[in-house]
Amino acid sequence: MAVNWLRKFASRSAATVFPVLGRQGEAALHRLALTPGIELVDSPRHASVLLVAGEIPADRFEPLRRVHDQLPHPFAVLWFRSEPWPHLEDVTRIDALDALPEALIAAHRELLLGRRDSASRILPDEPPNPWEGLGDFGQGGEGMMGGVPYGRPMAMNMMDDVRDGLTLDSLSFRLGPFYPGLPPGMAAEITLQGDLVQMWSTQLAPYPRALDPVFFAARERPVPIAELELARAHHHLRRLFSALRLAGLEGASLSALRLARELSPGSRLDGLRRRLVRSGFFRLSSLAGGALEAEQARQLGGPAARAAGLDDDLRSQDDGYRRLGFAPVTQSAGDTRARWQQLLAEIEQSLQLARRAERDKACTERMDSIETPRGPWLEQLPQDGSSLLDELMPGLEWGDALATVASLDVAAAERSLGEAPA
Amino acid sequence: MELVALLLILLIGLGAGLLIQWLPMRHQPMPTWPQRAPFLGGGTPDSHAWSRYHVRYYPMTLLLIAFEMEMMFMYPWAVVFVEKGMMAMMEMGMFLAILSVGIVYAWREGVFKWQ
Amino acid sequence: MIVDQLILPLLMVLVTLSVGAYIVAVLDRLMAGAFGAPRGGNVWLAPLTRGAWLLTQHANATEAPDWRAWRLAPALYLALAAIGLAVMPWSASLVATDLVTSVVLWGSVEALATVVIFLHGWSANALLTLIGGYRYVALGLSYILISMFVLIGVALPAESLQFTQVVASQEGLWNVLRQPLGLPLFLIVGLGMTFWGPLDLADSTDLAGGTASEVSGPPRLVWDIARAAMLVAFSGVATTAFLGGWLGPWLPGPLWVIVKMLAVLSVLLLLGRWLPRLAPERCVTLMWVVLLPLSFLALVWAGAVALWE
Amino acid sequence: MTESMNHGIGVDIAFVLLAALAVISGWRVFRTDSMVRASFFLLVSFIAVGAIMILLAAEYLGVAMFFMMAVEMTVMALFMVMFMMNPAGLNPMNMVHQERIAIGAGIAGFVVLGAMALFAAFPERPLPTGLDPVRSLGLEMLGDSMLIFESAGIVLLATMIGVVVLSSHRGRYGAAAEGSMPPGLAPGGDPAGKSEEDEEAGGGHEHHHH
Repeated sequence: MAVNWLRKFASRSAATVFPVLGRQGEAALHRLALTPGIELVDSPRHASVLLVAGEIPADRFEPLRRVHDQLPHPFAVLWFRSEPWPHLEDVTRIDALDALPEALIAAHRELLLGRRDSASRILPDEPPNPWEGLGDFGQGGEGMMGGVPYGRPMAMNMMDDVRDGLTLDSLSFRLGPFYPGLPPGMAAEITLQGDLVQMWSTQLAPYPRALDPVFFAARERPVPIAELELARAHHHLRRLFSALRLAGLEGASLSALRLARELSPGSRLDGLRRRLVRSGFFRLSSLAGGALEAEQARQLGGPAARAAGLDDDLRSQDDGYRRLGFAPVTQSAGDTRARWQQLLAEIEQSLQLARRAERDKACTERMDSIETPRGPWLEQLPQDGSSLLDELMPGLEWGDALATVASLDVAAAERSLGEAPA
Repeated sequence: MELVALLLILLIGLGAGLLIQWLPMRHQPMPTWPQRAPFLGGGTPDSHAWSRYHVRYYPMTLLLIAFEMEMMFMYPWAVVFVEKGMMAMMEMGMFLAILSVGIVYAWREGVFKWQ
Repeated sequence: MIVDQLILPLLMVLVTLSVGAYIVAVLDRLMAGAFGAPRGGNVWLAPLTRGAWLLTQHANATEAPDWRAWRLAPALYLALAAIGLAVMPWSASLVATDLVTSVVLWGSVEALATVVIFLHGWSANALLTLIGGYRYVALGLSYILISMFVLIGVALPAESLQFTQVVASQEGLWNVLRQPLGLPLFLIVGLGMTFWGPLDLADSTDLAGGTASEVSGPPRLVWDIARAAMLVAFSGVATTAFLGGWLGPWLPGPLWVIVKMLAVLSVLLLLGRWLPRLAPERCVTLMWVVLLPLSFLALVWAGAVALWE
Repeated sequence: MTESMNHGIGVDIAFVLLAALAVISGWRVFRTDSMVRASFFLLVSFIAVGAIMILLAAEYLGVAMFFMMAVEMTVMALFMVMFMMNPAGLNPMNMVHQERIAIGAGIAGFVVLGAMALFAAFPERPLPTGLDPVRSLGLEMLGDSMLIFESAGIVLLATMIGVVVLSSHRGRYGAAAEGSMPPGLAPGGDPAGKSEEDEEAGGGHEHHHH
């Protein structure tokens, strides 16, 4: 009886959702972040609902099984625009974005009221290595460091630290592809000593990021610059959202998202910028490091290159833009801090251009070269640049490393899945 | 009596903390092994996390021990400060000045940065 | 006599602990709303329903944790918060433990909090929790000196290490005015002790929840309560040391204490929502190179003022 | 607790319990495999001793013990984990070495201290009423012991500088592993303060440690 009452009461709590993102699943994330009554959490241990948003490629099934089994009992699983695995019992699939928040809240409530069974585990209940009864004391270990005590070997290392040369243990692990601090779909094999990255090798590239259809239209016909620039600002603002969330500025991150949602030529960035400057984001946060060299910057292109001092911007070759008085903005430092300053400046510039373009009814004139928010698009769309991180990460502290990843738009660009390819 | 109250408060705080955990957890089964694997966003570790962890701020901790040792002298000093007046002020000024030299030197050598 | 000296203080501490933790949760939700991250739902009910949810969720385990330390750490943190509340006076006579050296005892609560938070991160035997624990030690070992300096500063005019005497010495002028640097520095210590907001190095988002990233269900509930309770205990001590404790016109002493504690809590939660999380390395440098010299200065100022008076 | 000479039975019970806690947690230090546990068992032992000191009316020293030991044991745990193989004791191991000498020394120490406690004639000197141990400690520091106090400051400064020299990898003029050479006195000149001998053995700094 008492338990029943407790569960009834608990069912009124916010639905705690751990999102596992598939291709172009970010739309669901951005929607849910702005929905009251839903709390997006960073660890599956803090969640009651696992949301699989977007189609998961087959090479990420195994990690998904692992995350699926890491939610504590009781938990529910929802598949959004994604085909549930056939062997699962009573799965819920949702396709309408508008129905998603309601479905999540309902799943959480039903779970707690006992009207819905907790999802069953997928993986067999076995330790990573058999250990029970093995070894010197039956704990699976041998001698001082040998064996697999409790199912895992102990860390042992003879590699000198990259900074002070001490030979202490390093920890190697694979992170992602569903780690909320990394771009969706990205996985890397990382070696740490202390909290400093010693080695980083990107194993799975992040999912290509959907470009707004207007960029594809611009390859075929002149499009209004206002529309193009708003799409650009929209793209940047959504990246700002994840970075600010990572930096612990939840309120500001949501304002960025809200600004993106209600974006119009009349929108102003001043409020958000003032808020970031006054909160000391540029001075206090983990923004040191991640400086790109000229060659790296050129390869990556886009705002990251301009933050490193290159003034490459295909928009300056377009007469439509030239008439609006466009000139690329640049920073010089090329590090994480400079990239955020650059991004803010570019959003402001885009909004300004959009205002002017709307007034002048300006349209693009060149169709063979488009500057996308991710970088230049000449013959082909901007390609994946995540291998760049392998050079950039070693030597960075964990917080700086993740902030650097967030500040670099390394994912390839692709057509939004909603529209048919031309 | 005060000490008894303090002890009771300590024990009740500790007991409450343990009870809130223990009562609901009595009947819970042990989670499965896959659930017990550390969360790495779907990734896996090569080894246990416990290791010879490279603490990047180790010189700072040693500096702190030296500093803290002398700070403990300052509590009794604070009590007689007003009574002793200028003399106490001078003595502590000297003491702090000596130690500030240590901090400045450590800062110049980059001790407060991650090694 | 038993009722006066034992039962009453005990009840007081327990009530403050539970009600205070609840109020922290409510206030933080209000702040979140004001800073553009509204949570939805009833502000007054949400902390309770969340607590109920955590009670029904199963506790997580890791592969080979240090079981005892892992379960003890949240309870110990709660017990430390209770001790903090025990040394804080509600009026000249109403105080659970009026130890002669209660200022130093509070200092040791700060130091032991570092131990407990480290233990919480260490004992799970998982990478992200481990990094969180170690990061916190860097912070915990840095703020402790600042805290010692500013608290010695308030002990100077009181000529005592007893919190009741510290309040009594503020009869003429509160320490917040007499030692203007003290309270701001001490507030930073408070954010550090509870790893709140900008100083949330232990349970941060880049570590997917840090020391708490492997914790679910009841242990997580205790951890959250303890953290909020520690914030309450801290606000009590800040009130005592800088805001004149029970002193004030019209209202009875304990009521003044509550009002002032709420004010301190609001400021702390506001800072928590306003500022970004500090980079750990930058945080250590900031503490030692900027804030420690400032706390030197605060002490010298306090000494000069105490002599001049 | 200033009336501790005519204390009640409660103080005796508390003393026995705390003493037992101190001894048992001290014993556990050597019986656990985890360096972190060992450090914090030692902390518990010290806290019990600190509480006993409070019972002995040394309120400041007792509480200071909590404070100091909390910080010190944390730092000890950090370093023990850093430098010991198998720091968490995932594989059980023997934490005791040279047992025979240790047992002998332990017994000898116990006998000597026990004999002192039993046979020494302690002076009958009740605490003066109104004694304030913290205040008297402070007066002592500003009185007769001032020289000791100030020399402690110098010693601690020497400690701090020693710590920095020995442990800081990052020198003022760059990383120690890369030579950490000061700039020249004249622009582009030889590094300042570098003797002829050093110059010849210049490669010594780049030696790679294993």
